[in-house]
Amino acid sequence: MSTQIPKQTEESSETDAETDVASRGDERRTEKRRRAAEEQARRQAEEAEKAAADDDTIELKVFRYDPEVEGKQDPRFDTFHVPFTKGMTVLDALMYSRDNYDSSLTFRHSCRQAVCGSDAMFVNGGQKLACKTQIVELEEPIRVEPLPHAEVRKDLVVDMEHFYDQMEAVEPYFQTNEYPDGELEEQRQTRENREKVKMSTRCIWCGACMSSCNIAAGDNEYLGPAAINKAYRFAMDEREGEDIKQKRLEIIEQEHGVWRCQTQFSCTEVCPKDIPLTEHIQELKREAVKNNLKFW
Amino acid sequence: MSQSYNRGLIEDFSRWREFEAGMWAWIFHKFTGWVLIGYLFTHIAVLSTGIPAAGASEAAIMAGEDVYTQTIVSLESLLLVRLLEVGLLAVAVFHMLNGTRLLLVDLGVGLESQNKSFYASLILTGAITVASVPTFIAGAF
Amino acid sequence: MHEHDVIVVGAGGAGLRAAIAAQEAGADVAIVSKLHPVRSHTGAAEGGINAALRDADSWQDHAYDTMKGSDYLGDAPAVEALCQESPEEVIQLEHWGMPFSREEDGRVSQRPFGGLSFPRTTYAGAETGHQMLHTMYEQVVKRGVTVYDEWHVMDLAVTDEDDPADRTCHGVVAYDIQSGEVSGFRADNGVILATGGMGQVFDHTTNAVANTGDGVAMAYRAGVPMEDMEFIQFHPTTLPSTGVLISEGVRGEGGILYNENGERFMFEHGYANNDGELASRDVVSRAELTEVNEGRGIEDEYVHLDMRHLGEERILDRLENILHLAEDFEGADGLTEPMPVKPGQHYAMGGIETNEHGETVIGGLYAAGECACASVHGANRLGGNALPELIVFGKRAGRHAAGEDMGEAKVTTGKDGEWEPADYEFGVEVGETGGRGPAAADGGAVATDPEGVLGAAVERAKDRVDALLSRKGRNHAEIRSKVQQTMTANVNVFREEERLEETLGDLREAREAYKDVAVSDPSRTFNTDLIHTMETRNILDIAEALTMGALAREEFRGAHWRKEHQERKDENWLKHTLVSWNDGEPDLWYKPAIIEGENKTYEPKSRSY
Amino acid sequence: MAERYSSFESGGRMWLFQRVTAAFLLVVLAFHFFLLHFVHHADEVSFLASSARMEQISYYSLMILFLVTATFHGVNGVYNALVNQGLTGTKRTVIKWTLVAASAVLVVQGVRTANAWAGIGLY
Ligand SMILES: Cc1cc2nc3c(=O)[nH]c(=O)nc-3n(C[C@H](O)[C@H](O)[C@H](O)COP(=O)(O)OP(=O)(O)OC[C@H]3O[C@@H](n4cnc5c(N)ncnc54)[C@H](O)[C@@H]3O)c2cc1C
Ligand code: HEM
Ligand code: SF4
Ligand code: F3S
Ligand code: FES
Repeated sequence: MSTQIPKQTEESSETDAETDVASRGDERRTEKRRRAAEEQARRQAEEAEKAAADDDTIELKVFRYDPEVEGKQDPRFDTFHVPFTKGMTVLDALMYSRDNYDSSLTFRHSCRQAVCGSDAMFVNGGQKLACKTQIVELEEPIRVEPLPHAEVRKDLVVDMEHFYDQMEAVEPYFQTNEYPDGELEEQRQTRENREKVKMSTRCIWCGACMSSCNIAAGDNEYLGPAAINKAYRFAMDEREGEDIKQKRLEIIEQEHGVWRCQTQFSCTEVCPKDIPLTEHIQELKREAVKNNLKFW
Repeated sequence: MSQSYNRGLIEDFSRWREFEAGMWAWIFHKFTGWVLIGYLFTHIAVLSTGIPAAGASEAAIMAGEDVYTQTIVSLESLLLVRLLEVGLLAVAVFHMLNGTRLLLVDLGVGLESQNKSFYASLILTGAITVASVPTFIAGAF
Repeated sequence: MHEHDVIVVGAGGAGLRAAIAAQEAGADVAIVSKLHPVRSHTGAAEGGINAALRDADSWQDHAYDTMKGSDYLGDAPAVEALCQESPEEVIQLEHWGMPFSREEDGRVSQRPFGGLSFPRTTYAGAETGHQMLHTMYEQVVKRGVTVYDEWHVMDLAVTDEDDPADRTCHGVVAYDIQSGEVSGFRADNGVILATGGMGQVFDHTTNAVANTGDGVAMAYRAGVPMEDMEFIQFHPTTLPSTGVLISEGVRGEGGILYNENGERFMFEHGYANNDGELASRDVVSRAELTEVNEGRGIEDEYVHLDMRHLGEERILDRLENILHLAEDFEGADGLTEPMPVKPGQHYAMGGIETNEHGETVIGGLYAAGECACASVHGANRLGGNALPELIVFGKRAGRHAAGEDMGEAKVTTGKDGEWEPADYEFGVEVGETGGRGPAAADGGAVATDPEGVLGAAVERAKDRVDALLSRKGRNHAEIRSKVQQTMTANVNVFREEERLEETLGDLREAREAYKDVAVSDPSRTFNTDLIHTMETRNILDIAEALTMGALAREEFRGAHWRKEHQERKDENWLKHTLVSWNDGEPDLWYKPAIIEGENKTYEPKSRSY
Repeated sequence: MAERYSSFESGGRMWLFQRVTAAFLLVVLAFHFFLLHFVHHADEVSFLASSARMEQISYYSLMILFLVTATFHGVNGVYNALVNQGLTGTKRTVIKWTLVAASAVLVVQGVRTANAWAGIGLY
């Protein structure tokens, strides 16, 4: 079961890059890179001057890195001065910087309303969803970095593959052995039960929790709070039935499963959807122990 | 695939400043746990002097002149050892209190007030430690 | 190159459903999406999914409501398919584990929604779209459908024939955002476009930054007409700085709109003397903008939505999520201050012309979801009707593409049935600037065998990327923002001939400027500058067709308001507007709307509630 | 896809033992501290007093149990901490057995001491 890009694309892109080396386009690109770097320096200087003259601006220090572009191969911080407007979020400030100062500034974003989970990043030392973080609540200068404990692809973009793998490792799909008869019959679920799983279904796969967990940082195979929460979402759904729950408990009990959690609570602290992750993990541990006691 | 940059230590830069209660509790619990197990080994090592002492004469034991009693008494007369003992008490008390907090968390009790219970553990540890100083230091001078 | 039976472009509700359906019908399916599936904008939908599930309700009633809501511009066969199949699709979602809100007896909850004669909006709290998107992605994971995520589809590979109806689509060309590789995806059976909305044509929208209408523009350039593009739904209460939607619930609970002078303008300026704040979406949107245009807006931009008088208790009880939204996205505390709101683009009723099986005029090319126009929403979409559209037409397109026999379609595509040319004279030249490529269809290729067509399309895409990366020129952001501004200023809820013409002029300038566009970030890794530059091209094409339709349609129907034409004109305008990219020149024409359903005809009535 | 094997089957059991021993230690450690620092002062400790206590069978068995649980709890805690930091493979096996050996030494030495006090000949 794989929903990832097959490995061969990686190889073919490598060969592509090689044949590119000799091409004219590449020469032009190198030249352009140099120019881009110069341009960038000039703009930064100009911009700093402008900002000094204007005091209603905020100062943003943004992590920059690009494996391909000269001058960005060694990570650095760039400073942007952005005019402040009421209600401005960190994402707004980043977009402003990109559209007005440096179009190569790269970060993921889409919905701007905390539902797509694209823009978790490290803001002033904490995992935050950029679109949901008001500038006024932050101390200046605002330091924006990519999520810790993940590989950086470029600027604020990190590799999410590992996170996705963990999410998909817990059989994250509904399973049941019996459906109600009748064509348009839904399965019944009590309000209490829906209430029980409600918070766990709110996860937007932003990865903030995983990035904040020290255990996940140390043990790459640890399922991590989000995936365990996903397992919780199904294990606690009464529509699935007992034998499926049995299977779910086995999954979360694996070596790198719930027992890894040391109740650091940082996942719960950073979750932008306020999911009580630690509580869910703890509940699964108890379920697992109870279940095991039956067999021991 | 382009190679990607591993930030190494930079990753954790400025992270500690945003640590919340749960994270500090985890770090302290770890630290105190390790100190305690370390102490357990030394403790048993020191107490083992009781083995040769058991072979000493009745009189020596009655007079408190056996190896065991001598070792303990001489250790206890050092101010440094007394201070270390106070430290040990603090470590043990914190580990116990926070351990209780963790046990409650495991039972799903008070997850909401986990930060408060951590602060409470800290304060109580401080209070108990200070209160026991007279007893621990008594007779050291 | 990659090869599959069916390629689905886009992984929102429509794309995921299509992929599942095609897979179930036995096809080898792959999804290609510029965002990871769970990032799709379907996740933003809050309200619910309309489905006639209960005994007291019937799909016929739902169809009637939908036809009426569409101001009789929906095509009855498509509307009936939607309403008939929505119930089974919703139950299907439930069987896949979607966590719907529940009644005491354990059945799924339904609530009333605007324009519906029965409370048939099935929901999962205030996050129906999120739950639906994730539930379907789970099924995709379960089935092991291949997903190429963060691949931006640039173009379609279609054969080069003069008549679009003779063309065949053999696949797509996509750019790997991670690595910068351009690659062909060959589809042996069909390509399904499910690229979602086009809100980024406007400055202020509830849509995501990724909603740039790529699929619509791609299909358009390949020869599929865009249908009913002038019909855009604007929502009256969105937060000014981000466009985040503040639900109608606030006004439903008694929230009041004020202008700068503290006047309750809905009444005091006579916009809606009976319903006030609760008048329909378009009426309130127009009222707000009139206030702003007449100088009574706050900071010349927005009005205030005040709910403080409802009292803290009631607000916390019923509108808690609104407090969070206003706080997180606007920095406003709804308990102590009024919230700023203004109208924002919300939904595009029009899109890629398809029949009720999702087929376009080009062989092997399908479309479903917000990017498609089947057409079920006509001139105005009812709340809660978009999500069922995703699953019903997603499934239909998926099955058809996988080769299932679904019978003859009743809706025609292209100039197949009855149609008439529009003889509207635009004051400004429209269409492609500069020279044309060798092929008739943009995205087409002179070759006729599938391999050749795809190969040629890949080559062209590679050249384009190379050119954009290596030359020097303007930044696209400037052009994009000009287009968005002119569209929001002139083609929003108010439409006047003069200003529409003016916009066509602005768009012309933007097209000229776009000829010199270049990407300043030279990197091949995650070059979002490049992606946005390509998207801007799509925004241009869509903005133009949309404005043309708005100019030509001289009546007031549904969401389309014209200053000079204040009534619905059924004798002349019970027809769809279509714009075809004819060799780089937009060609405007019409085809009649189908109001005859299976057993009944939906006679136009006045749309009053 | 993350592997889903389980060489750590007893994970749940070890986890549970860690908690159970903790609960036990909580009581006994408090008792221990109280007895040896507050009731009797540490500097007044003598072989005589120690052996007097150890000669009571209940105290003796409590202390042995204390020793065993503390050793298990402490060593298992250290092992878990290392494993959580990503200790794997041969290294892990080596450390595991080293810890087991150390525990054995600790327990044996502790029991011998207790025996010496209690006057049990086995030391
Ligand atoms: C705030 C909000 C609230 C709403 N509430 C409701 C409601 O309550 N009820 C209701 O019925 N409707 C509602 N709607 C409307 C409904 O949500 C949308 O119409 C619907 O979700 C669109 O789904 P989709 O699958 O067509 O597109 P999307 O979910 O937008 O998905 C588009 C997909 O296409 C991909 N894509 C786009 N371009 C490319 C490209 N060039 N290459 C590759 N992939 C591409 C994207 O990555 C994405 O995966 C709401 C809309 C909004 C904005
Ligand atoms: C007095 C009562 C005690 C309580 C309530 C207690 C509680 C706990 C708990 C709950 C844990 C598990 C933490 C986790 O896995 O998340 C733990 C870990 C630990 N304990 Fe204790 N404990 C006590 C005494 C001791 C003693 C006497 C020792 C020393 C021998 C000790 C050494 C350790 C060690 C080394 C760890 C592992 C720390 C780590 O995670 O790195 N504890 N304790
Ligand atoms: S659990 Fe919370 S922090 Fe973790 S991925 Fe989901 S939404 Fe993000
Ligand atoms: S931060 Fe990690 S240790 Fe557990 S409580 Fe959260 S998963
Ligand atoms: S942009 Fe979607 S979550 Fe922030």
